[in-house]
Amino acid sequence: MKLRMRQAIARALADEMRSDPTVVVMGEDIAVAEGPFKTSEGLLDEFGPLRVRDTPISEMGFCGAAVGAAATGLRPVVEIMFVEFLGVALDMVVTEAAKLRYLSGGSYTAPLVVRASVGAGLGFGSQHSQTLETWMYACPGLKVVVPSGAGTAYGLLRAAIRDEDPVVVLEPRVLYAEREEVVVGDAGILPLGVAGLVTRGDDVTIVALGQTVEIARVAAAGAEWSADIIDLRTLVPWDRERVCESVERTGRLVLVEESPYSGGWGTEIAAHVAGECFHSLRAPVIRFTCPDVPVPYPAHLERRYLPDATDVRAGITELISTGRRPRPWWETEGYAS
Amino acid sequence: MKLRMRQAIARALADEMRSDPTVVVMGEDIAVAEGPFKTSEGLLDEFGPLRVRDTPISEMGFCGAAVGAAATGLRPVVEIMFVEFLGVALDMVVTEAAKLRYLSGGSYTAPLVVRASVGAGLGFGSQHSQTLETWMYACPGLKVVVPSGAGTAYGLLRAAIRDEDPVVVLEPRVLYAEREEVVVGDAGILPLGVAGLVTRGDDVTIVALGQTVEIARVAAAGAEWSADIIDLRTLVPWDRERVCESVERTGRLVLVEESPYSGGWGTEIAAHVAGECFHSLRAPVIRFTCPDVPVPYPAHLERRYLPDATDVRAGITELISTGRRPRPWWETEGYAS
Amino acid sequence: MNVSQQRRAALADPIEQLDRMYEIRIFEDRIKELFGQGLIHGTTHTCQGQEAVSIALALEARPSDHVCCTYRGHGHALALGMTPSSVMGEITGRVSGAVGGVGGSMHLSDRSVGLMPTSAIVGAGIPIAAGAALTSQVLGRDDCAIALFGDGATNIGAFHEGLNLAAIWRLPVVFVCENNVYGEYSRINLTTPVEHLADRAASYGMPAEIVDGQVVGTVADAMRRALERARGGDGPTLLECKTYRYSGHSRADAATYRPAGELDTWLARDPIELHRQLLVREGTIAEADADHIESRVRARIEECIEQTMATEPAGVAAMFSNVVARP
Amino acid sequence: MNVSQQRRAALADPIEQLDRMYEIRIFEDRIKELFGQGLIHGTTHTCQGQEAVSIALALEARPSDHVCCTYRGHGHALALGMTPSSVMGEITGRVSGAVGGVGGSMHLSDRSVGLMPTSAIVGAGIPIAAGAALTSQVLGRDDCAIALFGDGATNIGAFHEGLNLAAIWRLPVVFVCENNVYGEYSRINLTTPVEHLADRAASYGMPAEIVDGQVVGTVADAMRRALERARGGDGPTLLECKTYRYSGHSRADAATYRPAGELDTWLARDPIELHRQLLVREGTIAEADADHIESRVRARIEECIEQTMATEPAGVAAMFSNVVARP
Ligand SMILES: Cc1ncc(C[n+]2csc(CCOP(=O)(O)OP(=O)(O)O)c2C)c(N)n1
Ligand SMILES: Cc1ncc(C[n+]2csc(CCOP(=O)(O)OP(=O)(O)O)c2C)c(N)n1
Ligand SMILES: [Mg+2]
Ligand SMILES: [Mg+2]
Repeated sequence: MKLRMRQAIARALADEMRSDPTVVVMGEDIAVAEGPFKTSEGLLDEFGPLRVRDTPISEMGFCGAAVGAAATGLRPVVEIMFVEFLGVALDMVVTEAAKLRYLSGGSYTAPLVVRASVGAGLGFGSQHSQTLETWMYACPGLKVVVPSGAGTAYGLLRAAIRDEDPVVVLEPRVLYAEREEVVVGDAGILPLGVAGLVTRGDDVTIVALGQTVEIARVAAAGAEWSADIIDLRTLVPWDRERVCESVERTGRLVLVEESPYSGGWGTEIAAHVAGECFHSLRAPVIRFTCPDVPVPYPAHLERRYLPDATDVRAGITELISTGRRPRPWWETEGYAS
Repeated sequence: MKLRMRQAIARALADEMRSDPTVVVMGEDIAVAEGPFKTSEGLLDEFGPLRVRDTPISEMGFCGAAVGAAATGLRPVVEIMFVEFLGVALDMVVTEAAKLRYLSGGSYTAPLVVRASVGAGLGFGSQHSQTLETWMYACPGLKVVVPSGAGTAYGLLRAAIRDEDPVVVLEPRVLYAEREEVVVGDAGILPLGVAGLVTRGDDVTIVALGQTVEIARVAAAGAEWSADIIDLRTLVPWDRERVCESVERTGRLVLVEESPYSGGWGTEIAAHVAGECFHSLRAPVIRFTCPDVPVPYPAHLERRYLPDATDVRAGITELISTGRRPRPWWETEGYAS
Repeated sequence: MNVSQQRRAALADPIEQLDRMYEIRIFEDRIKELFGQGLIHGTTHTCQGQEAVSIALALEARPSDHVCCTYRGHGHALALGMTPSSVMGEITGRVSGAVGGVGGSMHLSDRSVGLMPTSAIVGAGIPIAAGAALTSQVLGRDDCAIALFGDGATNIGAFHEGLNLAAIWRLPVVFVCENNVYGEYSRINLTTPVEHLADRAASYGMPAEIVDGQVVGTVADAMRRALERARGGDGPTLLECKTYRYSGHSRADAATYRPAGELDTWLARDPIELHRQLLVREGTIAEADADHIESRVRARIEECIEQTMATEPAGVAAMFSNVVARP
Repeated sequence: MNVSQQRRAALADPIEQLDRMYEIRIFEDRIKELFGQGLIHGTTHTCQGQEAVSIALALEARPSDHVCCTYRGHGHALALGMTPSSVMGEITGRVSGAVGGVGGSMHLSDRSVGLMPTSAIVGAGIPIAAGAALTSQVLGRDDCAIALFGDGATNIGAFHEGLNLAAIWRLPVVFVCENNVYGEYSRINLTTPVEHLADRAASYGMPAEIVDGQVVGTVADAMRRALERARGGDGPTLLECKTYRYSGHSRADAATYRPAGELDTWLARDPIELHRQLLVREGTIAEADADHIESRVRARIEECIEQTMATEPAGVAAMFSNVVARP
C-alpha cells in the first residue's frame, strides 16, 4: 500500500506491538498527541497508556528507563524528537545499552530501539538539523540504521525492534511526509546489515544513505555513465560485502552524504574500501558532502548546504573523464571552510 | 626540563593562569585534591578558590557553566575525569559551545577548553577506557587535540587555552606518569592544526595520535623499511598538508589508532588521502586499530586489545613486500568481530 | 547608545511599556500569520500572553546583565531592546537579521543589551546563565545573569545541575521559570508531580517565589528582590511566574489539547489589558492614548514586515562566516 | 536454587547475617591489600563501613527484584548472594569471574539474584532502575526495582530525571542513597547545599525517609516499608541511609582529606559491631560464637584468594564474546 514515511513508522510500531506484548513506546508527546511528527498515530488508542507513554522532558531519564526495561523483559522503542537531544542522553545509549550484554557475561541484554529524527531541509536551524551519525560510531554493541523512505522505514524499524541488541534508527525528517509503496506485514521486514541496490550500473558505485539516496538517483538518471546506487540502510554494521563487490566491478566509489566533509559518516566506508579494494580502484574515492559549517537556517542556504544532484552528476562525469577528484563547490567558489 | 605529562599539564595551566587572569579551571576534585590524576598540582595554592574550583558531580552543569563563562569574559578550562562522562554533557560542547559564535553573528565566542582523559591500559574497564574521538567529529566550530607526551601536552594545552574557540583536549591516561624533556615558557607553545614529524623516512607514512605515537616509533625502530612518522597532535582540524605531502613522497599510508576498526578516528584521514592523494598511493591504506569490542578489563587482554608494535612492523613489512593489506590479528586468529 | 540600548532605556516610560507590550503581541500574531501563510520557512514559537514577564525582565535587568533565553525568545528580545526589524530579519533569514540571517527564529542575540544566544535545547540556558554569573563573581563585577525557561524545563537534568551549582557557589543569577502550563502538547501536571515549581528550589537551599506572571509590576518587584540578593552576594533565586501561552507550542500546533474554557480564564487576566487598565486608573494615560498606542504599534509592525520582506536574504558567504575565528 | 540463591536464602538466619557482614568487611580489606601489593591490576572501590545497608537490602529485596548498584558494589553483590569466588574472580580477571573476567571490579552482575550490571557512571543506575520497575508495571508483575547510589550522585541530572519519571509514573522502585559523606575526595557539604538528601524527594512529591545506615534492622524496616509501598502500587520512595566509608574512594585514595576524629566517631558505631552486640544481647549467639564466625570467614576468604589466584585468567575469546547476539 502507499504510505507516507511517518505512517509506515506508525504501522511498523503497531505491527510489532500486536505481535509482541512486550513492545512499548515512549517519548515526548508521542501518546496523546501521536508524536510531534505524527509517527505514532493510533498507537495510544489501540494499545493504551500502559504501553504508549508520554514522558517528561527528560531524555536521560527515559532513555535510561528504556535500558532498564529492555534488560528486564520489555522491548522499548524511545523517540528522540531531534537527534541533537541525544546530547543530553548519549551515556545511556553508548555507555550503558551498548555494553550491557558484555558487562553481564551475556545474562542481560538491551533489546531497545532509539528512534531519532535527523537532517536539514525544514528550517529548524543549527541545533535541530544535524545528522550526527558519528556519535554512534566506534561503539561495538550498537547498531545504526537509516531509512531512505517509507518502505525501508517500515522494514528496518520492525527488524530493529526484533533485534536482540540496541539499535538506533535515524529518520530523515524531510522524508516523513513522502509517500511510497510499502510492503507491510512480515514480508516487508528488511534484515539489518544488508544494503539495498537502487540501480545497477558499470562505471561507478554510489553509496548513499537516507535522504541522499534520492539525490544519487536524480544525479544518475540520464547521466552519460551508469552506476550501482547502493542504499546503505544500515550504517553500523554496514554491508561491506555488497559495497566491495560493487567497487570491484566498477572501480570507482562515490559517497553522497548529508554530513560535514570532515568526519562525516562516509569516511568509514571510504577508508575501508581504500584498504580492502585498493587494487580495484581506478579513480580516487570522492565524497559529496555538506561544507564544514553549522546548518544554516534559511531555505535557500539550507538547499545550498545539502549535497546537490547536479553537482554530483557533474562531479562523477569529471571523475570518469579526467580521473581526477572534482573540487567541492565551496572550494571552487572560494568559500574557505 | 624533564616533566611527567601530568606535571606538564599543571605547568601549562599555571603559566596561562599567570599570564591571563581570566583563565579559571574547574572540575571534580581538581582543586583541594589537585586532580584525580594530579594534573592541577599547586594551582589552588597559587591561584585560590575563586579561579580553581571543585565542582559537584554535574558534568552538564559545569560544562554549561564553562560555556556561559567563556561567552562573558573568562577562559575556563574544565576537566572531565574520563572522556565517557561527556556522555552526560556532550550537548554543551557540541550543540552549544561549538555553535555559539555562529549563532550570535560573531558577537559571542566560547574560548573554553575541555580536558578529558582517554584510553585503555590501566584496567579501568569498558566504561572508563575508551577514546571516543568521534563524538567530537563532524562538528564545525570545535577543535580536538591529543598530546603524545609531556611536551605536546604542555604546548597544545597552552595553545588551546589561547584559542578563541572551544577546544577539546583528549589526554591519554597512560601517559600522565611518563616523563620527557619539555620546553616550558612561550617557546614551548605548539600551534593547533600542525602535526609533528617524529622520524623521517621514504617507504611509508605512519600517522599516529596520542598513545600510539610510541607504538609507531617502536614498530619503525630498526625495521627494514623507513617511515615518516607523523604525530597528528591536532585531530580536528588535522594537518592535511603535512600528511598529504608525506604520502605523495612515500606512496603508502598507515594509521595506528587506539580506537575500534569500525568508525575509528583514522577513517577521516584514510578517506581524505584516498581521495586527495589517490594517484600517489602505491599500496592500500592500512589501519592498525583495536578490534570491534568493548575495552576488556584484565591487563593481559587490554594489552592484546591495543595495537601492538610487532604487529605494526610485521604488517608494514608485508604491505611493502606484497602490496597487499595484512589481515588484522583477530581475523587471522579467527576471532569474529 | 545604539538603537537597542535606546529602546531599552526608553522603557522607563510607562507609555513605552504599554507600547512594547503591544509590540510583542502584534509582532507575534503577525509572525504566526506569516508562517501560516507559508511566507516564512521553518518553525517558530511565539509568546502571546507572556508579555508581562518580558517587560519586567527588561525593566529590572541592566543592559550589562547577561540574559539566557530560549527558542521562545521573540518577546524577551524585543523587550530587552532589539528592534522588530532585527528580530524579524532573523526569523526570515535576511541580512538585516540579528545574527545575519543564519540562525532563524530560535536563535536571537544582541550583546549590546545582554541577550546571549538563545538556545533551542531545553534547559541549556540554565547552567550557561550560572556560568555567566561565575564571570561576574570571578572578575568582581556586579553584573548578574538571568535564565528564562519554561515549566517543562524543570524536569531536565540541566535544571537540577545548574541550580545546584549556582547555589553551592552562591552565584549572582536569577532563575526565572515562565510556567505557561504546557511543555509542547503536555500539560505540566502530566509530567510533573508537584504543583508549584518554585518548591523545587528547596532541593538547593535556594530562596524562591511564586509570582503572578500576568502583572508587570508584580513580576518586576520579584525580579528586583532577586537581583538585589544576587548583586548583594546572597546568591541565586528561583522565580516561578505563573502565566499562559495563548498560542500553540509552535506554528504546527493548534493547541486542541487545552481544556475548554482554560484559555478564556487566562484571557480574562490578559497582561496587556491589566497593564493598560492600571495606567488608565493611575491617570498616566487616557483610554484614547492607549488605543492610539496600539494602532501606532500595528502600523510600525506592518511597516517592519514590508521592509523586511524587501530586504535581501542572507548570502552564501554568511553560511561560512563565524564558524571559527579567522586568523 | 543455584549457589547464589542458596546463599541469599541462608541470610534469613541471623548468624548467617553476621557471617556475611564479616565476609564483606574482610573481603574488602583483603582486596584493598591485594591491590596495594600490586597483585591486582586496575582500580577498585571498597565499601567497608557500609555493610548494614547491603545486608538489609538482601534481606528485604526478593531475588526476583531488580537491583541496580554502582562501581562500589562488592558488598551488595556478596550480600545478594554472589560468591566471594565469583566476585574476586571478576576483580582479578579470571574465567571464574561473575561476567567472565572482562568486566572487573566495577562491573558485577548475577541475574539469578537480581543484580543488574553495575554501572561505573555516577547516577546511571537511577533511571535504569526506574525502567526495570516499568517492566513490572507494564507486565503486571509484582517485582520491584531498587537503585543504590551515593550522596554525590544526587547532584547529577540522572538523579533528577529518574526520580521525577518514577514519581509521575508511580513506578514500583525504591531509591536508596547511601550517604557515606564523601563523593570521591569531596565532603558532601562542599558540593551540596542541603544537609539531608532525603529532602530532595519533595521536588517529586515522593515520600522519603532519613535512615540510620549503621543498623541492619533499621535499614531493613525502612526498606520493607518502601518495598510494600512500591508493591502496593503507591509508587517510589527515597531512602537516605546515613553511613560512612572507612576506606578512601578508590585504591588510589588515602583519604587524608577527612577531618581528624571523624573516622573514629563512625567506627564507634561500626555496623558489624552493632549487629554483633545485638545478637549477643538477644542471646542469639554467644561472644565466642561471634569470634568463631569472624575467624571462619577469614579462613574462607583466604582460601578464596588462593583458589582465585590459581584460576586461569580470562582468555582472548572472552574479549570477543557477548558483544552482540551471535546469529
Ligand atoms: C533537550 C530537549 N528536549 C526536547 C526538546 C523539544 N522541545 C522544544 S520546546 C519543548 C517544550 C518545552 O516546554 P517548556 O519548558 O514549558 O517551555 P515553553 O515551550 O512552554 O516555553 C520541547 C519538549 C528540546 N528542544 N530539547
Ligand atoms: C558521570 C560521572 N561523573 C564522574 C564520575 C567519577 N566518579 C566515580 S565515583 C565518584 C564519586 C561518587 O560519589 P557518591 O555518589 O557519593 O558515591 P560513593 O563513591 O561515595 O559510593 C565520581 C565523581 C563518574 N563515574 N561518572
Ligand atoms: Mg511551558
Ligand atoms: Mg559518597
